[in-house]
Amino acid sequence: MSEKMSTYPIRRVIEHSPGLKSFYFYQDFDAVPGQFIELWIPGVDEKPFSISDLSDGLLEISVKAVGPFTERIMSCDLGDYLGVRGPFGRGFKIVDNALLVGGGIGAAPLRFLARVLAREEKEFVFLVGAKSKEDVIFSRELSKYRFYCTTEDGSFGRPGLVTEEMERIMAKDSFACIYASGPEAMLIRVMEMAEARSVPFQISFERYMKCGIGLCGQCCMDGSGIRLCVDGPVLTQDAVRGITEIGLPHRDATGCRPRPT
Amino acid sequence: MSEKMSTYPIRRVIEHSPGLKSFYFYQDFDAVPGQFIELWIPGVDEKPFSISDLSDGLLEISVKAVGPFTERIMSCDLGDYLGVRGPFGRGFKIVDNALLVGGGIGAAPLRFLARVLAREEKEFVFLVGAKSKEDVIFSRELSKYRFYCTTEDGSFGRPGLVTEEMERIMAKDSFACIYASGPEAMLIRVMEMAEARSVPFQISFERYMKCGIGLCGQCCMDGSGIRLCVDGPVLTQDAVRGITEIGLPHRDATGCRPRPT
Amino acid sequence: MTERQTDIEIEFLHMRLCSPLVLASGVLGLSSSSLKRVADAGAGAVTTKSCGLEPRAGYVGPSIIPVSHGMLNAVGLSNPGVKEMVREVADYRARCRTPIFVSIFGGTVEEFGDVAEAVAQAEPDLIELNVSCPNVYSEFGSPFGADIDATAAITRRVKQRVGAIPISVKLTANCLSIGQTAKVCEQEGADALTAINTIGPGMLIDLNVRKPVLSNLCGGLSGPAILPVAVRAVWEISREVSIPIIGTGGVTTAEDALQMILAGATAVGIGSGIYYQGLEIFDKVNEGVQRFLQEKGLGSLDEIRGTAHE
Amino acid sequence: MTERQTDIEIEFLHMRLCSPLVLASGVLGLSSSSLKRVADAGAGAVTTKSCGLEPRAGYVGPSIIPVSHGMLNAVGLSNPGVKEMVREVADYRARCRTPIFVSIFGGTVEEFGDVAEAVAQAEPDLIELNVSCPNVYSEFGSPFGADIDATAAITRRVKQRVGAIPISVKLTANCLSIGQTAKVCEQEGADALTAINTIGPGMLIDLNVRKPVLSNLCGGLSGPAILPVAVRAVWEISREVSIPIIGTGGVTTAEDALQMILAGATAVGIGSGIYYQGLEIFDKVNEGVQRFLQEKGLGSLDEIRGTAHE
Ligand SMILES: Cc1cc2nc3c(=O)[nH]c(=O)nc-3n(C[C@H](O)[C@H](O)[C@H](O)COP(=O)(O)OP(=O)(O)OC[C@H]3O[C@@H](n4cnc5c(N)ncnc54)[C@H](O)[C@@H]3O)c2cc1C
Ligand SMILES: Cc1cc2nc3c(=O)[nH]c(=O)nc-3n(C[C@H](O)[C@H](O)[C@H](O)COP(=O)(O)OP(=O)(O)OC[C@H]3O[C@@H](n4cnc5c(N)ncnc54)[C@H](O)[C@@H]3O)c2cc1C
Ligand SMILES: Cc1cc2nc3c(=O)[nH]c(=O)nc-3n(C[C@H](O)[C@H](O)[C@H](O)COP(=O)(O)O)c2cc1C
Ligand SMILES: Cc1cc2nc3c(=O)[nH]c(=O)nc-3n(C[C@H](O)[C@H](O)[C@H](O)COP(=O)(O)O)c2cc1C
Ligand code: FES
Ligand code: FES
Repeated sequence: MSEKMSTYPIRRVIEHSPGLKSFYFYQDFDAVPGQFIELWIPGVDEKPFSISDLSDGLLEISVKAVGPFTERIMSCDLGDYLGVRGPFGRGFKIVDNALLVGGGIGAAPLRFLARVLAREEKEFVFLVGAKSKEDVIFSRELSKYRFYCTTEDGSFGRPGLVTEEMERIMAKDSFACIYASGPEAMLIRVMEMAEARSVPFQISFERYMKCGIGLCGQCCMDGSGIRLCVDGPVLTQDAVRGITEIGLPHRDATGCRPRPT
Repeated sequence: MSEKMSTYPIRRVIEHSPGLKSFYFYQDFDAVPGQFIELWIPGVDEKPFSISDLSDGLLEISVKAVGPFTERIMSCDLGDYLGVRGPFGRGFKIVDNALLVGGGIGAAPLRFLARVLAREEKEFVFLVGAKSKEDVIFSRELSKYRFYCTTEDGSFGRPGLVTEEMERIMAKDSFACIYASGPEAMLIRVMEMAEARSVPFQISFERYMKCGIGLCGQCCMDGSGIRLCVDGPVLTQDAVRGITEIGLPHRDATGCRPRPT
Repeated sequence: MTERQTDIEIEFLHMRLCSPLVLASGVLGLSSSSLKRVADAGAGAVTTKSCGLEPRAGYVGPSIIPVSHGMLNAVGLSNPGVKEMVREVADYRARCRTPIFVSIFGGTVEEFGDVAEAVAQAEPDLIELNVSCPNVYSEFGSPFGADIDATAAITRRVKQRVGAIPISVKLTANCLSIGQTAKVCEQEGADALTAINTIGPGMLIDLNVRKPVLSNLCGGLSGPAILPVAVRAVWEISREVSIPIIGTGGVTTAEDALQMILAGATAVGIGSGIYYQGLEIFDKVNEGVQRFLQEKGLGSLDEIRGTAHE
Repeated sequence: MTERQTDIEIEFLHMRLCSPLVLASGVLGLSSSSLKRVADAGAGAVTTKSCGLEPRAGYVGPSIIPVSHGMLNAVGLSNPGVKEMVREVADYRARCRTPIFVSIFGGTVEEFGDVAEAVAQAEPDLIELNVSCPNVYSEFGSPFGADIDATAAITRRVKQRVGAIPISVKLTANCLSIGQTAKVCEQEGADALTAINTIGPGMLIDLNVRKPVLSNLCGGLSGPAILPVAVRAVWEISREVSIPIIGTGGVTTAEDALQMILAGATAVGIGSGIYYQGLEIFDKVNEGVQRFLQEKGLGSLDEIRGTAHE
């Protein structure tokens, strides 16, 4: 029934850095890492966000300000009621001995995953890449795990791209699964490396979404036509294989895919 | 969900005597004695009938032809689909050492009750009264029990009224409960005798019914306003006490109670 | 009778109702005893079954059937006629102080006036004009409620003939603009509006006998299925008028009732909900509304009525 | 792709559809891949999202929300525009043989004609005229579908401009007489009719923030709640016309689909049902219909179509 709209007051706000916050809500559903919710700012709009943690009914989402909606949410405060529908989609399946690769705010769903993996006493290595120190979230918490970080400007962790770090790590260790989430260019590189070494992957993708429940067709992927909101957002290589639009500009709210002019 | 309309083919028809038949349907609900169903003859009308037996999904209702609908049903045949909604209302509560008093077709719900009492190894005496031999149903089956019958014309059992027989029996034996169903004049006499001897009773009443589900108000009893289709048709003395219309002409389909002119 | 919570009391026209919940017309509204029972169950006011000049038996069965998410009904305006209804109302009055609204219908504007005048003898707290019954098409043509001019004419005529007794026009969502219709009713003197009647109509076909189940073939849809339509209707009406609205349609919970009030309803009608929740629905919804007000630190429903418009 | 059961094949206009089930417009209808996936899931034909002349982003969220017994939606006719749609249709055609119906809308009679002509280039199997979207009131006024003359004019104009491509007019139940509207469409040259679009509209109000949830405030009601209304609409239409009907609205089971067919539908639309049953709904309903025919010893749906009228 949580697919219906319910509003909850914000119970806690954490500012990771300017334009990067976590919001907490007590609510009544259960979810697995990789699933997402639709968040409604009353009178504004509704947008999808990954669950970055859920324990004892306390839901956390972590938002990076990138446009009107995410800017607006930065000014939401304790006690403000926001609408939550969800959880939606298929999340990550738990695998022992995994490599987690997150880019920027893409680390959010992997953070929830890491907590569940740790709780279930699975082995894993967590790589996070970001532009700069301010874009790295959860680093303190994640340092409890085997955690490596890269920043493009070298302000935190190793300088460079997360996929370079991934290359190094994969050269030494072997993994049963690669979990990844982040910008699509990064994901493409992750998939190449995984396939080159025949490591199975589970990757969380993003597309423009409206309904979140598999009706509007907004998030259907060219090729197989699967609905990312229902059949994803986490896809395995089998699911990815049928898709022809990876790396292309995403369809926008009209349903058009911006074409190269 | 059986309160919705479902149609079932007639599986068996038994003619007890002209204008007095039982019809059997396989269906998918469970019921207790005293409950009733609404029976739909497609294209004709829908009317309430007591359940005269229900075992292993085989529902039996027993109908006496008294007017257009009940005449029409006499011509229904094996395989004809009729609509059944139900079971509705509150039935009889099971009591050991009871006296069952049925008048005419009113014996129908008591027959189901007797079967359940016997199955649960309760003691009981079953009295049936009718105008004439042809109006006595189930006599062969009921003679397995402590069964007494009266007919007004003396063509079967003892001549006279069932309430006279009841008087005789109650003078000898004492009972923990009186169950009754039949013409209202008979029921009034039964209640008088029960109250005179302080024996609790459970009596099945009839009123004009439309919805069977407590909405239309057609079967509401003057005084307490209880809905016979939901709060009855079986009433205890407590329930009867609040009613002021017992023995009056029944409200008809318009909701009017015919007034003495 | 449960103890009334004073804070869910409302002011409706010049009455104080102990609860915003009103028994909707057509449900348990035939007799004084039945109406009293509903009042005792916690309704703030009760509405009778719609009555006309003469007794009507209505349609043969089935005339009321549950479908998956609502009810279909076509009882065919069965009613005991206005004379009998006046007696029942008098009897109710003698036994019960909860306000009673009498619903009426007519086949013509003049007949509406006649029935209203006859009913006025019983001095009901309100006369509700059922201009919106969808189930007597073959007899009366499409409901007056779909025709804004007819609705206006009936409102005016009844108002002329009943004097000081307040009237509410019961509107249908099956019209071009329920907001405009409401506005016209207000202009013609309606003291309140009731919205909505059943919608559709709808049909259920049995697959084995391949026939529509209702004897009238189709019937008005009520119950949970229609709640969103009713809330929207109340919202639209409340934007157009300042007279009170009895928001009716699909209410089965306190949340549903509160939606109606936020949309602008003063009172909330309950009909089919009695099937889904039993007569306890009145107590349950009253309690839920009370709890909501407490949790939000609100003193009365006045503080939130219509606030969804802001 | 599951093996098709030949006996639930239907003849629709001059097509043979492997199943009577048609994907309703607006659901999974934006792209060729999505439409192909629905065809592969067992639909007998698919309908695109309604497209207009230019791309439209539609309303901000929430634009589609489940309510207790149905869905409310006001997406605001978001669509990629007719040029893009023509490309998607061509791409679909190259990959899939299941018939494709293209739904269109316009702000004026002339615009309907323009969009239809543009769409005709893609040679769809049918053009569906969405004259009945209830959710763009502020922009387009009340839907054409509520106005019998406007509906007639659009039908005529489109028919003039698309030549041999069959057209179906998508009707709304929010009108005075859907039967009369249907009849007029048939007279103006419609080859088929689709009924119904969403009803209401409806509104959901959140109690905490005291605001309507949909960004458009209200939205059309679809899903199980509206099935009885849709069945009644199809029955009424089928009494008035002899062209085929795509009976749409609230279908989630084989029993629902069979009610539509008994009421007179040739094909059966499925939209919101995908939310309730997943994409498996097509296989499930196909199988249920097949089983029903077998149990009753019937060879095809032709033997029972419209028989509830007898
Ligand atoms: C499954 C999923 C999980 C996500 N998880 C997170 C998360 O945990 N944290 C986070 O900060 N962001 C997350 N996002 C992205 C987030 O939805 C967008 O950042 C947000 O919608 C941007 O809206 P805006 O108005 O601020 O920016 P805009 O200027 O409107 O857009 C900025 C970017 O966001 C994309 N976007 C805009 N609207 C939507 C939409 N309705 N659906 C999907 N993408 C959209 C645009 O295509 C563009 O790429 C997730 C997206 C998806 C699909
Ligand atoms: C709870 C209940 C259980 C019943 N059980 C049985 C039963 O097991 N066997 C049986 O033969 N009969 C039973 N009846 C009575 C049966 O419903 C009527 O005999 C039948 O409705 C008569 O319809 P008709 O058209 O044949 O006769 P009519 O000429 O219409 O009426 C004959 C009598 O039946 C009454 N009646 C008519 N319509 C209704 C109605 N809709 N609801 C209630 N009474 C009505 C009339 O008031 C009149 O007294 C029961 C009635 C009720 C209320
Ligand atoms: C069985 C039944 C009978 C009804 N009869 C009437 C009636 O006589 N007059 C009237 O104005 N409305 C009548 N209605 C409509 C209700 O008063 C109410 O407007 C409608 O059912 C929607 O509310 P609900 O969903 O709470 O039932 C009837 C409804 C039902 C279910
Ligand atoms: C999310 C959504 C979007 C819709 N968009 C359109 C549309 O663009 N054009 C149209 O003609 N109908 C549209 N409809 C209406 C459906 O085609 C269908 O007529 C209606 O939903 C009833 O069928 P259903 O109950 O099977 O969904 C839409 C319905 C939904 C739920
Ligand atoms: S967001 Fe609507 S189908 Fe996925
Ligand atoms: S028969 Fe309708 S209330 Fe009892």
